[in-house]
Order: sequence, then C-alpha cells, then structure tokens
Amino acid sequence: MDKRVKTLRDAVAPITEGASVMIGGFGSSGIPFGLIDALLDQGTGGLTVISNNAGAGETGIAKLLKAGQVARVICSYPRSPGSIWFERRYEAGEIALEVVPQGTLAERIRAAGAGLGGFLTPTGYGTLLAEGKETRVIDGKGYVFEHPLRADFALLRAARGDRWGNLSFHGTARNFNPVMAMGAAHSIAEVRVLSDAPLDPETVVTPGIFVQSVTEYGVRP
Amino acid sequence: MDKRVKTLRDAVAPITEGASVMIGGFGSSGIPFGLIDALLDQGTGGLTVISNNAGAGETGIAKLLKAGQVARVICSYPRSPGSIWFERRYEAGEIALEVVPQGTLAERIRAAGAGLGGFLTPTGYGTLLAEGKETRVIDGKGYVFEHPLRADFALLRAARGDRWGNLSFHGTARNFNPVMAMGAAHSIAEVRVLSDAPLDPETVVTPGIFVQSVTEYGVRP
Amino acid sequence: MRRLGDADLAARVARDIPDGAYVNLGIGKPTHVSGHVPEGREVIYHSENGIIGVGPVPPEGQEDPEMIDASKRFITVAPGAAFFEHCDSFAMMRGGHIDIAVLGAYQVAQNGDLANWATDDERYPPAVGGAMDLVVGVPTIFVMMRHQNRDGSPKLLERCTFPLTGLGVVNRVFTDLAVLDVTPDGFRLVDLTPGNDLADVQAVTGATIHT
Amino acid sequence: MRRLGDADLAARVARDIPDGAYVNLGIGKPTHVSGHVPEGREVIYHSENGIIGVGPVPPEGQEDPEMIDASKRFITVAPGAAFFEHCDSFAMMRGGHIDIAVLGAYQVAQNGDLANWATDDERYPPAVGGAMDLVVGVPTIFVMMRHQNRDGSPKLLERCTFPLTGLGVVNRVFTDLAVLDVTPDGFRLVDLTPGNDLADVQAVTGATIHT
Repeated sequence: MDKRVKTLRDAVAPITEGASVMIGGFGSSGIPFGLIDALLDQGTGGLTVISNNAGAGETGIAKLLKAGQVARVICSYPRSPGSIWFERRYEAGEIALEVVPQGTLAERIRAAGAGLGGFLTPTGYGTLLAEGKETRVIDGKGYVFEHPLRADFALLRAARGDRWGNLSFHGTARNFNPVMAMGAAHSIAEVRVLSDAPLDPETVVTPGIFVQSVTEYGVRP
Repeated sequence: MDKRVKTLRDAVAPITEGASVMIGGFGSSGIPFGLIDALLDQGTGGLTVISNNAGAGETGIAKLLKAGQVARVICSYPRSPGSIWFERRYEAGEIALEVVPQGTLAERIRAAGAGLGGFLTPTGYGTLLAEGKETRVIDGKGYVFEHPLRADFALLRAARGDRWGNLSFHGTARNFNPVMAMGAAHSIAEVRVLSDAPLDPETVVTPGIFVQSVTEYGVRP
Repeated sequence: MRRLGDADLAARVARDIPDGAYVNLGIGKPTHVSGHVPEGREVIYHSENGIIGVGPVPPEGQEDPEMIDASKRFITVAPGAAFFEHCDSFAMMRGGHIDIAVLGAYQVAQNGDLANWATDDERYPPAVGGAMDLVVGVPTIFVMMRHQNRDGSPKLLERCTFPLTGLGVVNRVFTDLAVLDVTPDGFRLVDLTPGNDLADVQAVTGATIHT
Repeated sequence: MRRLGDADLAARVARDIPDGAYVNLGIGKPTHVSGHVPEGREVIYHSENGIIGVGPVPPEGQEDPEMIDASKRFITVAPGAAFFEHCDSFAMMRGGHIDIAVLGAYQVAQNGDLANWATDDERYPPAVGGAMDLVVGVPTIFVMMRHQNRDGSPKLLERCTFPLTGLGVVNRVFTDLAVLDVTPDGFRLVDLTPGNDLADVQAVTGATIHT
C-alpha cells in the first residue's frame, strides 16, 4: 500500500468542477496552503468550500475566492479581520453562504464520517441558526436536529505522514483536519515530513484508512 | 491541580449504593482490575454496570456479579467463554440485562459526554434490538434513534497518567476507556505508571479534564 | 460431496480479497483468512477493539496482554498500523471506510438478510457484539460458514428464521460446498468446490441457486 | 461614574475564578483575564481550536505558527496541557466539562439571554464561531463587557433586540460599572465599581437592578 503522490498538482488532480471540498485549519494553523495553491493553479471552479474560516488577506481560501472558483461556503466564522475577498464576493451576491456553529460543523462532519444519520444538539436552539430546523425538547432542554455533512474531497495539513496515509500533527494544528479526513470520500494530505518509516502506531492521530493520498510539502506558513 | 489519590480504596470511596458505573476494557485488555477489586472490597451493591463484556471466569466484572453487587448490566457481549457468573445471575433472574450493539454502546456514551441529545444510527435497524425504538428512513436507508448513555462513575485503566489526570494507553488497551472517561460524571483511572512529570501534550489520549481522580496500580493483568 | 476443510475455505475467501483492501475479520473461523492471502497482496486488517494493521500471532512467550484482537487472540502490529479508541473504531466500520468484512453466520437468506447473533434457543442470553455495526457500514460483506447445520438442515434459506443481524447486507457466501453471490434474483452460483455437482448442492440448500 | 479600565475589569473577573477551574476565554477582552488570576490559583485554560492548558504568550521571536489560541494569538503550553481535534474540543464545551466561560456580548437580557454574534446591521455577513456551543454546555457563563454602547444606550436589557446566541444562559455580567447576577427575578447587584452609586448605574441600565 503506497498512498504517496509526487506533487501537489497530482494530489489535487482528481478534484473536478463543482466538487465539495473540506479544507482543514483554524486561523493560520493547519491550513493546507500548498494544496490550496495547487487547486488555484488547476483553476477548478464552482466549488463548495467547507471550512471554519473563509480566508484572510490574500492567502489560503481567500485566493480561491478572489479567483472566483468558489460558489458556496459552509463555515462557522467567515468574517474575520482581513477577510476582504470573502466579504467582496458575499456582498456582490456571488457566493452562497451557510453559517454553522463551530461545534455543530465539526459534529456534522463527524456524523458523515461515522455513518450516522444525524444528531440532536442543544447548540443554536431558539436562535436564528435553528430557524426551519426540526427541534425537540428532552427533559426540559431544547435540541436542534442536525444532518451529516459530507464532501467529495478534503484538503488536510499535518506534521508527519507515512505511505499508509497515517498522520500526526503539531500543537494546535490538528483542529478540523482529523474529522475532515473522516468526512470526505477522498482525503488528500500535505505533510511537512513524509516519513520513510511507518509512524509509531501509538501516536498516529489520523489512521491512514481515512486518507487517500499524501504528499510532502515542507514549507511552513 | 492534583488529581492523584493514594489508594485504590480511596479512589472508589465516592461510589455509593445503586450507582451506575462504566467499566473500561475489552476481553482482558484495559480492564481496571485493581479498581474492580477495591469496589468488591467496599461491597457497594445495586450497581448498574456498563461495559462491553460481563466478565469471564472469576475475574473482573465476574467478581462483582458473583458477589451479588450488580443489579443491572448494559453491554454488547455479555456471554463469552467462561462467563459463568453472568449466566448464573441472568438465568436466575437476578440481574436486568440491556444488550446494545457495540458501536451503538460506544456512540451513546460519547453522545452523553459530548452533550448531544441522541443520534440516528443504521445499526440494528429492522432487528430485535430496534424493537420499540423510534426509526427513520433517510434516502432509502433505515436508522434507529438512540439516546445518550451517561453514568455516575467510570472505572478506567491506562498505561500512564499524571497529576492533571491526563492518560495515555498501550496497544489495544484503549478500547472503551477514553469514551467512558467522557461519559461519566466522575471518572477514576488506575494507571500502570503515575508520572511525576506531565505527559507529553502531543501523546495524551484522554485529556485530564475528563478524569476526576488517578491512582497508580502497577500490576499487569 | 467434496467439503472444504477450514484451511481450504479460508484460502478460498482470501483469494477474493484484493491488494490494498481494508478488511475486518469476524470472531472465529474468519480470523484464519489472514494466513491465506496470496503473496504480493498487502491487506490491512482492522480489529474492532482498536487497531488497524493487525500483524501475525506473536512467538510463544512474547505475548502482550494488551495486544489482542476481537477474538481475544494475541497479536502483533503490521507496518503502518495505528491504535485508536472504540468510537473511532466503529466510525471506520459504520462510516464505510472498511472495504470488506468476513463474518460467520447461522443463516443467510436469498435477499441478503443475515442472522449470526442469536438463535431461537432462549436458554442463552443474547450477545451481539459488533456484528450489527459491521453489516450496516461495510460495503462488501462476505459470509464464511458451513453449508449445512450439523443435522444436515440448510443454513442458506429463502428467509431467515433466527433474529436478524442486518437486512439485505450479505454480498457473497463462502461455504464448504460452494461460493454464492446474493443478487436481486437471489443466490447465484460463483463456483462449486471442485468435484461437486450443482444438483447435490441445491439439494442441501434452502433456496434456489441461480446460475 | 467610575469606569473600570480593561485591565481592572479583567482583574475583577479573575477574582471570581476559583482554583482548579477549567476555563474558556472568549475572543478579545476575555483573553486578558488569564493574566490577572490571583497568585496560588491553578486555572486551566481551554481554547476551542484544540488545546487545554494554554500557557502565556511566548517571548518575541519564539512564536510557533502552529501554537495559537482561538483569538489567533501565539501561545505556549502550561504544565499538564493536551492537544486534541475539534470534535473533542467541542465535546468539552457542549458536554459540560468546562466549568466557566468568559464571553464578550452585544446585549444581555434580564432572563439571561445572550446576544454576541450578530447585530441588526445587515451589511455584515454573520459569523458565529464557537459561542453557541459554549453557552449551551458550560454551566457557568460570565459576560465581560462595557455597561453601555458608545452612544450611551444600554447593553443590559429587559429583552435582547439582536439575534440571540443562547437562551437564558448568562449567570454573571461584569461591566466597567458593576457586577450583576442573572437570577429568576432578573438582574441582581453583586457589587458596584467602587465610587459608583446604584441609582446612577440603574439610570444607564435597560432593566431593573434588584438588590
């Protein structure tokens, strides 16, 4: 079994027009900048991007928004200091936006990856974000029914990987990467170091079964 | 913050008559034999035991069953070679039994620990174990609605721990231990080695926030 | 009739497991399949108790009580292995990440219904384990069993009579007498154990075998 | 009226955080609370992006781009820290494992309703982050904010007018003018910023302050 792919370009080649793409990262940690750049070069459009943030300045997801490759954004915190390209596209009505509370976003992706049909969460009950959703009160506490959220692809960033697709992370750069690996049909990881030896099975965070390809990209953000 | 407790006896002292107690382990791996023995010595009765298995021979949960301390068992696989005390108590009508598919058992405990109100799983749909339960068909696939499963206490076994309650495991001995740490109000861990230094934050499997007390028990099964 | 022994049956199942597959082997006979996968194929074995990349049984004296599989056999790790806890383990199963599961069975029906966790003998308390999670999540379910019960009665049926594990979940059945696929039309013959005659196998099968 | 500056307000909040508490500090002003916890108390800080045991800001030049908190500030680890992924992080919040969360707010109502994620200004696209998960799960919610908006209008109200983050979730409000508990009767005075008069504070509050 060898999931190694030579270049970032080869890694993103399976992504086609209109695909849904989960992109790991929070703030500037754990974002697969290399894979995003490769997707930019490839020029694939009509994408649904599922991510916590919607990019800031001219980096990461902001580049895809600037280039007009994004049709839809599903995220918890699209607006942040410097998220000019998101704001421009949103104000011009050029992208659809679904705002999901952050924990619900993670849990919906997990439900997809774990084969569940949905779940009840107290998050958002009684708020705008629950409007139109099925709700239920159990023992006096209100819950909202949330659906699984799957994607065609996930773009991930990890510290180390091996040829089986096992991944481990550094510091606070795990964030959404492990759960997105589970929730996408085809998960692509860029890793700072692609190890020749298998990773220590005790310290693997994302088992390779959740990862379809892995490529080395040593550059740190 | 110091969650260290001197003896196994002190660790189980908060467990009172009629409590619900999750017990980690699968087969003979990751079972908190020391804490079970301490609970046996304490003699606390009327317990609801939540565990994958119901003990075999004269060890582990089987001891509690033999001593008549268990009123109810919630597990996926009570019957296994040598589970004589479970079988004796069950046949005599002395214990109540709820059989839950193994993945549903883990997921119900997780739902409790994660503050969710329940979830839809395809597991068991159309079978005896779904009888009387709410069901739903989504995109042609049948799902069963399952409720969170919480407990007053969890008894856990780990390889290493520190004074903050952080735990790491060895080999296949994780099994139900991490999720039970989340699902119980008061989680008690016996660890082979109680480290003076904090565990490496990258390799902690169960963060100490899920653990209320930790005690060293170096004996291996 | 020619009946495959356990080792030959395990080898027959192993032939149908492709290179690179993620496979869960059920308790009992299916455990032996891993010893028969043809040379040159890298198959990665998942065990529900929290490992992917199950390696061979360790040499005597080198057993680690915290390194076991779902059958409680002592194991080692294969290269590329990972350990994890139960929720992640069952996410792999329920979420469709494992490619193939090989399970034993009491009964299989021609519509793919599987009964492998409880009989109609009420003296035994029920014990389901992870079988129900496997069958709903893993896209390819292989069943590996004897063609008949000890009393000669058929285990391949028009409808199961024992409590079900899952509905319409079985893809292929490997028995000591034949290999059969479950199709929309019912059981369809894949191959017979060499030396057997279809009519003889049909005679000990509780549903029509299509060819 | 005497108005606490940001540092004094952070110190006032910190006074109410007990030894051994697990605490989540929201983006912005709440981040500064950790710098003011009285000596001798070990408080463990959770950050939603995957760390429990947030340590102080690193010395200049020693920042690690993969060591940040939810406010995107560079951080270090405190002894006893652990890293984890997002589902586990939010399980800590939603599941009631964290003891106290300190959040900023646009508005707080006397029934404990909180509005802190969207105003009625439709030019801004909404951004909710993790606030809704925190308020439903964490048993004690502290709000830390100015008592009034820049135009002098009250932020403590009988009912919120902005979209809600959570219903009946706030326990205590720390402002530059006073500290108030949310009780079944409405706002109840805990203490006034020294030098202030209750009548003056009541005059800039949009709901009755009980004493």
